[in-house]
Amino acid sequence: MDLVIQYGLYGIACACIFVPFFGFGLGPPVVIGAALGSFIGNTYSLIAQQGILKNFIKDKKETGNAGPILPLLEGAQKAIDGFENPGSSMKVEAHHEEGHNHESGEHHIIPIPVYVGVLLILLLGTVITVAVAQVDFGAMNTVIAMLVATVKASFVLAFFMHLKYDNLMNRVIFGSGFFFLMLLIAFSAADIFTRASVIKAF
Amino acid sequence: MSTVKTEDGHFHHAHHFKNLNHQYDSAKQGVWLFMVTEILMFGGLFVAYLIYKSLYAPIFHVGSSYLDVKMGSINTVVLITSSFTMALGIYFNQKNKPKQAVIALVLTILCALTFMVIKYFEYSHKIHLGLVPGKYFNNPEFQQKVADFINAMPIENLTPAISDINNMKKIAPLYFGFYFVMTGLHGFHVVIGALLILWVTIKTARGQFGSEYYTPVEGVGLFWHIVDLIWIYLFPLLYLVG
Amino acid sequence: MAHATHSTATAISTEDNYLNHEKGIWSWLTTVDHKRIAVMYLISILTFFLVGGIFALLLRGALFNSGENKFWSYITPDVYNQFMSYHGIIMVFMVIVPGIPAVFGNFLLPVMLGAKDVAFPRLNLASYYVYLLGAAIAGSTLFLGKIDTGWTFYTPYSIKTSTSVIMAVLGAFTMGMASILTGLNFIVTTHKLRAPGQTMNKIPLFVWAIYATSIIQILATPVLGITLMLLGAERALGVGIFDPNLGGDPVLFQHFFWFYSHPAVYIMVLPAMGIVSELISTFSRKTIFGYTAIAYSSLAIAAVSFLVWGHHMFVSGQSEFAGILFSVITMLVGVPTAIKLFNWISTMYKGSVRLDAPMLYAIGFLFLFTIGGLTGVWLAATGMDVHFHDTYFVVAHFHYVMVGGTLMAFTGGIFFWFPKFFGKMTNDTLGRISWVFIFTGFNVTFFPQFILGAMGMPRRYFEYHPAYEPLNQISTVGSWLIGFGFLVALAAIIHGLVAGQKAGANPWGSKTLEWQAPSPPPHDNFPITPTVTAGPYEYR
Amino acid sequence: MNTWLSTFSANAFMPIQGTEIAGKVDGFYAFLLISSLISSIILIGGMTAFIIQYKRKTATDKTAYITHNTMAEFTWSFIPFVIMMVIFYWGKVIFNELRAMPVAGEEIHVVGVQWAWNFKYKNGIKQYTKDGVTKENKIGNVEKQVMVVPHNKPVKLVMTSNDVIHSFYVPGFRNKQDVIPGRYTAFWFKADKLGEFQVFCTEYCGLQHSQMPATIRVVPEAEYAAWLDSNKPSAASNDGGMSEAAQKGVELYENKCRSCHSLDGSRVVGPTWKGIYGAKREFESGASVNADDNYLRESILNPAAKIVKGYPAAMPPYAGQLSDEEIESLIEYMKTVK
Repeated sequence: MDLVIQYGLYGIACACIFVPFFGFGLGPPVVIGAALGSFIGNTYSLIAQQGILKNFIKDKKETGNAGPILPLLEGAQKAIDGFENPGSSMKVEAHHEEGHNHESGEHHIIPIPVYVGVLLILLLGTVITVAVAQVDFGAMNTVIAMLVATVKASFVLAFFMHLKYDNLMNRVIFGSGFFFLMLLIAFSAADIFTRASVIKAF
Repeated sequence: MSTVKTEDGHFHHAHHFKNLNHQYDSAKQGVWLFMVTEILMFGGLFVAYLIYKSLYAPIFHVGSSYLDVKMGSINTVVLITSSFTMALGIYFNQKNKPKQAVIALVLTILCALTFMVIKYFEYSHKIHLGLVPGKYFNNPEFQQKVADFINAMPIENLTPAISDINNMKKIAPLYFGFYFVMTGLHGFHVVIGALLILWVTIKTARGQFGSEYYTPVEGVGLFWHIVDLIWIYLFPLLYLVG
Repeated sequence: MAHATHSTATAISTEDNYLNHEKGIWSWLTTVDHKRIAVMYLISILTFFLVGGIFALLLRGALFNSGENKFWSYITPDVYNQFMSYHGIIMVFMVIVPGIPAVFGNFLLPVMLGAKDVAFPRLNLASYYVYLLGAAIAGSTLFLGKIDTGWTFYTPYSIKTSTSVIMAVLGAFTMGMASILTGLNFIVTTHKLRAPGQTMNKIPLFVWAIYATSIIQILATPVLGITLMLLGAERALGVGIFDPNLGGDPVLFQHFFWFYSHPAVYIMVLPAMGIVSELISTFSRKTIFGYTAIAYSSLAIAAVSFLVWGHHMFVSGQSEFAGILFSVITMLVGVPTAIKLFNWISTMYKGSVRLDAPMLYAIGFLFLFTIGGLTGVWLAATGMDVHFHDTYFVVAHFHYVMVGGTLMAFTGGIFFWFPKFFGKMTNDTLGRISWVFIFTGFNVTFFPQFILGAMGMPRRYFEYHPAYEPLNQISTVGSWLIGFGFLVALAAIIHGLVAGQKAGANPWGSKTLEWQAPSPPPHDNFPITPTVTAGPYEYR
Repeated sequence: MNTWLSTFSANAFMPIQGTEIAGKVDGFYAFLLISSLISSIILIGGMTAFIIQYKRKTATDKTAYITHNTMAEFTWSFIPFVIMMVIFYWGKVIFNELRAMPVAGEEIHVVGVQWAWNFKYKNGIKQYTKDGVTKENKIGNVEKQVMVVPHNKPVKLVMTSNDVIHSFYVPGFRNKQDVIPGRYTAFWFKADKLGEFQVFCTEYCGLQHSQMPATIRVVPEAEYAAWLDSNKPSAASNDGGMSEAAQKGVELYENKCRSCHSLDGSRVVGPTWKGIYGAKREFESGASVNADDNYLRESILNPAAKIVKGYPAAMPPYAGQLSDEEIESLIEYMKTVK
């Protein structure tokens, strides 16, 4: 359940950041898309991290009831394992189990090199933002700029603000801020960009 | 947070908490809740900004060309660096190294001051040019540029809202309304943040924190990172995206 | 006995309690004891309520007749508009929004959770002073420049008027700040300071209600803050975000404003629902029916309340699509509200109902809130609301919910927890008399306003069509009854303070944790930290 | 006295129905009324019955221990849900009809000002309030601004405001729409009853919010055509030898100033403009000055600077809202008001 909330919040936060930039005309499809995306993300996380698929395959094998799709499923599981295991630095989400241990345990101390690394990434991000802005991609300019800003922001949140090592509640709290912000923007936009234009006949 | 350091060098938690860790977790949750309110408060401004930007794109395009990207970029770097030193300030407190912690925190304050000085130069330049919010706006050149920009746009890109050039000239100061309100509110937070950091610096220097108890540093740090976070979004929105 | 582990509490002498723990006015002003802060809130809020009530009586007096000869010639149109605004601002920002959370929440939340104090006691005191400061700033406009925008501060009128809007919004902003700090404190307290054994499904329903309220306070109030700040900037600098002259959209102001102010309606009424849950269970001496349903419906109301603000704007020029969208979501709020009503009534089924003064107020709440809630459904239906919007129908509806709901519960709560607050009983007869006057007066005042609204009388009118006169006169007479009723209630409180009988720890035979502490509770609430082994409503 | 208030239709307390949609709204109203009555009888009746039946008899009464009943809870959340969806849908259908603008039909422009309604017809007829609303001149016995409309023909109103938000409300038509500065909103009706219908402003708009009188007079179509013809402004009527600037001033006066400043010497909110140019002005501060261009300009831009004795400081500053040229033309116009 924790995972569902976790991934749901990430999906929602992403939607909240991207909806305005894809244009409000596209708003509803994007919102639906984001909802679907986060749903898929949730399902994936359940399969990947709680080993549902693994158990299913094991179960099937044990009962000897293996159908023709079993090899397919096994392939999928392998792909998931391959994706999950390498120590990718971007996978902020993968570490939430640790959060629970912190309620009573020692505070997590992030070593200085990590901080330096994050600083360098942030500076690099700034350079990219400015550099990209000099090139005209049309409407994509905003999208790229916000994308880079979001990446920078998530580094600040994850490492400087220790959210990566924090407990679930604090993450839910912070995510809810973004979620309700999205509500404000989505519903205001739902009004402002669907108004009928009144034309004078004389 | 009524924690006191006793003579034997240990910290006592307030009477209604079970232990120091319990108190630390509670305090941190409180700070995070407050951060949510900060996000939502600035969020209101972002919502308004995005709505008007999509309604009156030309004003925002021309407006952003009036801002100095160089100064904005320097300020971004300064704030990011300050976030880094703030994180170090917490780190050294966690490691029981008050001296280094004080250095890191003082550096943070210096960054905040640098930020405000640069902001001051930007502001005075704008005010000098009359590029200020509606009531005091006095820069016909800017309005003319908006009009020229719209005239140069291909006809199929014009919406009814922006094709009324006289009206667009009249409402052109809107961009600087946003600029001053958003950066002004942010600058106010920078000042408050700097004062709070000063407060924890003094407490650190007096040896009132250590690896057992550094909650105020952590809380102020979170606030400071939020200030940084907001600027990370403000900078491209105001200076770069036109 | 559900809380057998701490029954020793009652045996301990009540000599040392929070009231006499320290002496002197200074010890009160600098206290960090949540109970003392609650008492200070109670005094301030009752004072503001008195002021707001006087404004209400003056307004009703002025509306006694429609012609030139006003009931009281002092009230001219501009004075009327100012009084109307002050009545709204005082009652909303100073009385009903902070009311129940700041008084009963502060006093009872830690005790109900078995905690020694709220999570951040000093922040708690600070929020009280921030609240007072905000009230002072807003109140200063009474003497400097007045305010005539109504409590909604709609642009562009609030940009154009010559009254001191900046001071008023600054005051409201500051009080919003206090509201945020209180909410933050309560959330952390509920999360972190529950007694051993007290899981989230063993906390009293009042705590659930306050918890849901606090979530709304945290998430909605900042948006009000930025909105009011922008309005101030609009007047000072002309930034143009809400000023149509400068390209702004006044309807966007309404979106921002109602993004706070609609959830604020639930900030006002959810705690009242919490109180009613406690009252009905205690005075029926029966387990609350559907604990889980009531608890989660509080959260559901809190969540959905953020999605429905546009129903205040069906005719404001927002798009037809948005209107319909908000209408359908608004209907969803009705479901958890209906669940609560049915659950309360089912709690009385096969109970042992006793009509003491607090229970009478709870019954009054159910009666009036039912009417208020049902007419709310009318207003949520777009086609009907177009006719009713901004008429007296709306005025009647929200008074049924705010006064008939929140203030009824507030007064009932005062009578109920008075023994816990001060260790003395109130006179039950006086309490019942006050209820008769308030309840009757309320219906006499506001029921005719439904009819006036149906007949088309717009709200905020100083002068009205003569055809509306008879009903307005009935309404004014009713307002005097309410005023008298509240005076009697005040007399009951003062009588209780001065000459009330000494109360035991649990005079009503209630089961929630606060009644296991002595009356009044000692400085640390419980001599021994209690361990909770059963739910809060175990009447077996 | 108009008939719209004194006669009630079949539905309790609703004003007389002036349009077909009003009948539908009243049908919906009846449904809501009856369903709410039934609901309150269930809720309040149930409550009362329980209070009486389960009254506490002894101090040690035993009560039943019932914690919940899933079936009951589902029932009383699902049934209200269904009813509310029905109400929503019914309301939506009516709302769509109220907002579905007719393609053909008369179009009339409405401008809300503080505190009057101005109407303009296609052929140039302007129905502006004759005088500002004065104390003697209020709802009940006022000569109201009249919008004449044809019977049984759709009429579309295109509305805007000159200053703050107003709201155009016709109880007899069960319709209402806010009037917003800087934007147009629309309103339509097809009156199927002859007679007069009251218009109210329902969005709080300041001092005389309750005194924005107007009437919609529904006349047979032939009579309407005749009215249009006979009131058509002739080309030369508003010229009266005025300079072009002064004529512009007239327009501005109508939209911005008239509600507070009369032309005939009567007292409204602010001082009259009759003979204002060159007249001696006495101020609250005790000083006085002759009204020249500079004084008038200052008083428009920053009225609080000099307050004429005996009048409230109620005028908003117009700095930034009127161009220099517009102020010139207003002053030019003032010179002609003798």
